[in-house]
Amino acid sequence: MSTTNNPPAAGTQVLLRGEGITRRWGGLVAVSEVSVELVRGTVHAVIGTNGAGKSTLINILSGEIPPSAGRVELLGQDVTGWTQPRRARAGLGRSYQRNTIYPSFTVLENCRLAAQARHPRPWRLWEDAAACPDSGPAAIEVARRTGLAEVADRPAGLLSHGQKRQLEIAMCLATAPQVLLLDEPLAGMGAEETERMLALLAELRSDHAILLVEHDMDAVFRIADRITVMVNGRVMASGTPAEVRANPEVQAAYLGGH
Amino acid sequence: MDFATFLIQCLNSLQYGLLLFLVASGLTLIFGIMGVINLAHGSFYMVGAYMAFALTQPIAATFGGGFFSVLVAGTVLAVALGYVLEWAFYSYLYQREHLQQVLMTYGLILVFEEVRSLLVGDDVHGVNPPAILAGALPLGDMMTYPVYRLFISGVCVALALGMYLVFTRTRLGMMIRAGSSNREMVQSLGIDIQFLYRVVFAAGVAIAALAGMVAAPVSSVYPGMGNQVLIICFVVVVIGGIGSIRGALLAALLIGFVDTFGKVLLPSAAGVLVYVLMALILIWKPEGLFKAG
Amino acid sequence: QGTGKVKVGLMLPYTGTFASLGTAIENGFRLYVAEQGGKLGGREVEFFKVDDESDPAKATDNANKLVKRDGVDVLVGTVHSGVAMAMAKVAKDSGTLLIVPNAGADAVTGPMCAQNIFRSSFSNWQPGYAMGEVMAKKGHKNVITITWKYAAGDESVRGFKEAFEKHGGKVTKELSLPFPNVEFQALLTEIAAAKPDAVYTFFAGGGAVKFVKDYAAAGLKGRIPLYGAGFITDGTLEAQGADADGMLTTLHYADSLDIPRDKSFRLAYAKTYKLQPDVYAVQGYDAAQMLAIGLNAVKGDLAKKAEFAAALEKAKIDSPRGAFTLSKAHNPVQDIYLRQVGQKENKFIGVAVKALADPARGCRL
Amino acid sequence: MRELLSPKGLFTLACFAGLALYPLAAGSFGVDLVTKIMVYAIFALSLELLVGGTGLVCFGHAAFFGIGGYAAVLLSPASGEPGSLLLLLPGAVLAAGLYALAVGALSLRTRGVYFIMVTLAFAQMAYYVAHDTPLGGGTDGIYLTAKPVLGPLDLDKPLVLYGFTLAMLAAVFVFLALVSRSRFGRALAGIRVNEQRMRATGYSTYPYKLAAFTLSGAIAGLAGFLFGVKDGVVNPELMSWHLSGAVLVMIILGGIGHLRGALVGAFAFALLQELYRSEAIFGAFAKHWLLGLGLTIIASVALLPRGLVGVPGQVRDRLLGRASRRAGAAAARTGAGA
Amino acid sequence: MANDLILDARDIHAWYGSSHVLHGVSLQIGRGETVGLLGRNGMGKSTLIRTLLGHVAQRDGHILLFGRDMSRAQPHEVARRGVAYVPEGRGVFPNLSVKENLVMASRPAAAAVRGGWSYERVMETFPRLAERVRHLGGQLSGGEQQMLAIGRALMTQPELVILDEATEGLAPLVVAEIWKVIATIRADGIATLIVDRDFRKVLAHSDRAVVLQKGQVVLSGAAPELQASDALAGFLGV
Ligand SMILES: Nc1ncnc2c1ncn2[C@@H]1O[C@H](COP(=O)(O)OP(=O)(O)OP(=O)(O)O)[C@@H](O)[C@H]1O
Ligand SMILES: Nc1ncnc2c1ncn2[C@@H]1O[C@H](COP(=O)(O)OP(=O)(O)OP(=O)(O)O)[C@@H](O)[C@H]1O
Ligand SMILES: [Mg+2]
Ligand SMILES: [Mg+2]
Repeated sequence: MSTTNNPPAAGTQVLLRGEGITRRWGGLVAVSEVSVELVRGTVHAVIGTNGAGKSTLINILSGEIPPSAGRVELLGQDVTGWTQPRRARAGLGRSYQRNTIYPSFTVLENCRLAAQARHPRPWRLWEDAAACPDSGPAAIEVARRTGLAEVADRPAGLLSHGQKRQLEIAMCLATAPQVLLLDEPLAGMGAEETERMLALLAELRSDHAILLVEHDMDAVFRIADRITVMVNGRVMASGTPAEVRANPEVQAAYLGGH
Repeated sequence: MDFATFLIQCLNSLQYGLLLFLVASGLTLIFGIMGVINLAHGSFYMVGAYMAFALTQPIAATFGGGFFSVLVAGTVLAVALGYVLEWAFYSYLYQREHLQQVLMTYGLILVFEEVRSLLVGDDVHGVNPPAILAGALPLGDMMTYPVYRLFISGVCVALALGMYLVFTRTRLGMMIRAGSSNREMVQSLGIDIQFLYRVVFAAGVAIAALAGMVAAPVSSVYPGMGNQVLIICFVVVVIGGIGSIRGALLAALLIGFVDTFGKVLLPSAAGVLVYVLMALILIWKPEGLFKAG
Repeated sequence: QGTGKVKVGLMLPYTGTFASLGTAIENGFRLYVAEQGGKLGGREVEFFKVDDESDPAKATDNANKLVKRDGVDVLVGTVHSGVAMAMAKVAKDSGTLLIVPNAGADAVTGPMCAQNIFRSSFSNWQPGYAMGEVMAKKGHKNVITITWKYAAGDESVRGFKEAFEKHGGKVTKELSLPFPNVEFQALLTEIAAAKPDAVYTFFAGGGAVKFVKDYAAAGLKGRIPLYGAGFITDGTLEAQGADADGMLTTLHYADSLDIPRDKSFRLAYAKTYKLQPDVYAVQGYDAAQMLAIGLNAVKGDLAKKAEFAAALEKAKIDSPRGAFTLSKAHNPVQDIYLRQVGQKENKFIGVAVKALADPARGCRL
Repeated sequence: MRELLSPKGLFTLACFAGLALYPLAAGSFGVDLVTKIMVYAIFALSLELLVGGTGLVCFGHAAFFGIGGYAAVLLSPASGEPGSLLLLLPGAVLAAGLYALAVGALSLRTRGVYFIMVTLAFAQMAYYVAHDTPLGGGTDGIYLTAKPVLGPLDLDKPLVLYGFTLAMLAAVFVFLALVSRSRFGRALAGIRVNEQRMRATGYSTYPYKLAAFTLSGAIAGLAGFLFGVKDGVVNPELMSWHLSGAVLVMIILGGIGHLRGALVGAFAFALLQELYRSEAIFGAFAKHWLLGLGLTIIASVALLPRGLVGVPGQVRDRLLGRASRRAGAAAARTGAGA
Repeated sequence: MANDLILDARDIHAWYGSSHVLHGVSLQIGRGETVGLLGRNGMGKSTLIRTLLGHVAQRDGHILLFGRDMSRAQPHEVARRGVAYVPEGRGVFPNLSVKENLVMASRPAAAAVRGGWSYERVMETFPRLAERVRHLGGQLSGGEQQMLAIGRALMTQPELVILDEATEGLAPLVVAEIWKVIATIRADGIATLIVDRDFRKVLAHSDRAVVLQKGQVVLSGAAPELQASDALAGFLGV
């Protein structure tokens, strides 16, 4: 099944690096000393038990919450002290495990607004946002790519759960990021949509670095180039899909014979 | 200020703070749990105070009871009032935006004020404390401290404790807190949320009215008294953290101290001190002292 | 012009804390008009009313409503000083006659004074000043004042201090709290700790009730004598109960004045409204009287402003409070009475200052 | 341009045309009244930018209004000469905007109800400064001896003031309409709906909100300036929470989320007050006019969940609902039960 | 057979505002029976469930629960008849602790009649929750929340459990565990209605299945038959 796995090319370009990332909630250590490297052209899957700290890791990498310890490097720069919006503008896109969309806007406007973040120019008060030459076409493009073209004019709040998940990814893409942090993008998607999403990820892989948190093991083993397994905030194993699958510890703690 | 005066001022602060807490606790209950920004809460306080005035005569005449019978009768009436109001006005507000609630409860303030004017007139009235609590304790050579004020403090503390226990220890308390976060799910667990809310609301009204009745002997009874207390109670709720009884208590005491000592030490800035305090606290802790939950 | 009805615009509080005061003023005014057979200066009177809500922010608008929409000849109002100031401004700008039947703001007959602005009540300075003399004569040496931190309170205390310190007394501490805050306990503690010879106070309405009750409850009554400008015990005695007994206050009216004019007024008022009159009713009554005097002098022609003013400046107004005249700034020059509370009445016990005139500082008339 | 010809656009155009023609038909009181309502409308529009546009409910907007008013008086020459409009108006707007900038910078750290209350707190501070210090003349307020002029534009003349206010109202309306469809406005709308997502896509939301807050405060200052000039008197009540509450009620009554709503709400609120206070209609009961106003507000909440501007839509839904047979019937039946 | 039906819903219509989502769906669930509900995204599965539970106000049709007409019933009345719900998105109470989430759901009266799922048993079934009893619902990871939602549903001692995407976002081990719990529930004789994207698992665990397409039932039958049918793949887009 892992036919699409590309061996990391020589001279790999690390776009995002997290080193020794730790996060405590009171007494609980949600993420402990985790280091990850995201390389352009690869999909790096992070899997692990529920509550292992995967979402927390994404939150720290994207700047949503500060780490208790550790540092984050984006495109070769230390961004540990940067705010989330600044990291986003520098090329970091993320999706959420829980839908965070603009329910009252149309699907297209959801995408357009995300795309607008690239070229905000807020002082141009006299220009009509709907006619924005940058964000408009970009929005139509991502809606098409994620299979939302048909419902583009519907208010996002009226979409079904699965469609909302698709929109979540679409908005993430609309900002034209170089690094994608996807938190369970396939959750809630039907079989057809899952296929489409995997195809999209495969397409995006070539010029992006992707971190994929996912519980759908079929999908993960199909698409991932590297897999990191987290349990209770720690990295239990990290390696190629084959290595991870063969790891007895991982089998016992997470995969359960998958 | 010598030490004895300082101690007495502390007592004053404490008592004022507790009274504020009594009014604010009903507000925080309705506010934090039902998500209703109830501007009319001050009106319930006023209703309570006017009941303490208006019920004294008829109760004494028919039952021969004194102040305490008035308290009981007033509380019963307030519960009924709250129940009916929830049914008539508030029950369809929950699904609405918060701002709609602001508008509705603003309308209610006007209605309450005018109905009061039509029924009881616009005069100022006094209410006497019950005879057994009418005395005063000597403090120092010049000061005495009214027993009734101690009684108020006692009522406040008892109520605070009661509410805290109901909230944290009982299933009812859990249901109430659950309802604040996810109505649909509470219903799916077989709980009649409409009834539950009606009861909570009635309790909130009763607490406000009780506060009005208990406060009547020291505050007297006058038009517009509800609005005066409303804003300061909002300050209490917000400083304390919405929905947190514990926070409301602490915030009310804090305001009691700031207000009392502010008046004495910094009279020209006394009016603004409470608001400065609120602004500072919220800038320091943007969600109030205690986050609810 | 001078033949049709004379349009009187009543701008008074009908809602809120001062609602009952507004009603009393209107009652007094209407009583006098009724006694004259519904006519003043030979012209029938037509009333226009606006509720000023005691809200200064809406005051200009409300006054304009009467002046511009209803085209009234005379503005009568109001209770709240801030509102009265805005009315004075409108009156000054539009030249409409204004009679203030309560608000005591010194400025109305001070810097704001004008030919067409009159007051039938008092200036905040007057009762305060009178009480200053009374307390100094009683031999009090150091006194604490307490009031709300707002214009009326400040002015009253200033009047008191002026007279009291002129006669050798000393105001050792000026306590105040924000208007309309009624949490007095902390300040009472301060008073108890400072042990002054006496306390001078200015409060009104609900605050007055509460202050007197708190003063007694704190055990200060009977130990440190409490004096005040008369408003503290006017319209509030029923609510204050025994706690106000024996209190001395100064005002231009009292409940048991031995004046025939007052007796007939009180009888008529009680008969008409089934209510006992108070100082506000008197002020409303006198406002009507003043209008009548002026109208008579100009034979109903209100265009003759100078003559109207001149007539009033010369007149002796036969008020239930006792006859008074008007100062150049159009504020009553009146006896200020010393009153004592007893049996729920403000009993007259003497004249504090005879024919006291407001200094009208800043008036250029 | 196409927007102007939509029903909504036509409605707005008709409103402004009506306002422009109104003085021809009205007496001096009517002109005065409508001038005041237009000032309130500007004030309401400024708040609509925050509440409807950005989702920031400000409960202390009267502070900026009041500062605008006080600035009009305090910046006027002490000599009693009329001040220059060219100096006073920008001065008032700037003063209000600066205070808004300071207040916004601090209060935007909080959210939701906490934001509501912090803005209230800052407004109360301004209130007490005017109320308790000699700077603002204390409770009784201060006076504008001569109204500002600009060449032939003498705001002392009611009709000139009316025209000037109308022009300002139109300018503010057009400006805010442009803002709401601009990228800035869309970003504010995004912040209103989901700020977390805005941040994740790369918007630094704080500067956006601060800009909206400052802009809104400055426009409120403009309204306050006009109010101060119109009355010639300012007092602390201009900054009281009652006024902050009243302007909030106006925009909710009109319908949040539409500029028209603020306009309609201001007119509806002021005219309802006039209606219930009218002795000609209600006789002695006019004394209790607040009762009528209160009941009307309650009824409007119950019957008009989308505010006054939502009425046409509601009527349309009702008609459509009836047309789609079973749907309508079922909706009505369960609607009543649920 | 008819009196053995727990749920008998016929000709259900539902609307969100003016959009008509369900077009005459009928669904029967017998005592102790496990029924799978399948369909692609947005076909109306969740809407059907919410309609049956009384959460969709604009509805039409006949709903019989234990032979009693519940067409117009309030959600809490439906729940009190013994229907428990695990909603999509979990719906745990974020401001209540794990223990409180469970305790508040327990209904002593129902427990006396039906019993079976005590607090202790829930804790045994989900040891992960047992470690976190004092944490607030909102602080749990997604999977922990899902377990809590199921545990909470069981605490009401239901006769019918409705699981909407109960395995969404769960680790494979946990998913396997949830399916085990579903099997346990089934073995307990509790009827279940299951929605899940893994249709093979659904079919494996249910007696019968129903496929929805655009708000209509397009296919239904015994689970093994459906598994073999070709039409199913078309309707599910696989
Ligand atoms: N705000 C918070 N406060 C306290 N604890 C938290 C908070 N957010 C997360 N946690 C805890 O941190 C741990 C890691 O949570 P996280 O959401 O990162 O898990 P996850 O790996 O994404 O799990 P899942 O796969 O179920 O989504 C969990 O045990 C969770 O309870
Ligand atoms: N609250 C709502 N308001 C309006 N339309 C809605 C609402 N919820 C869902 N819909 C619409 O109703 C249809 C059915 O939605 P539903 O959630 O029932 O689908 P579903 O089968 O559960 O899909 P999924 O597998 O994605 O959860 C969808 O087209 C959706 O857009
Ligand atoms: Mg997660
Ligand atoms: Mg669904």
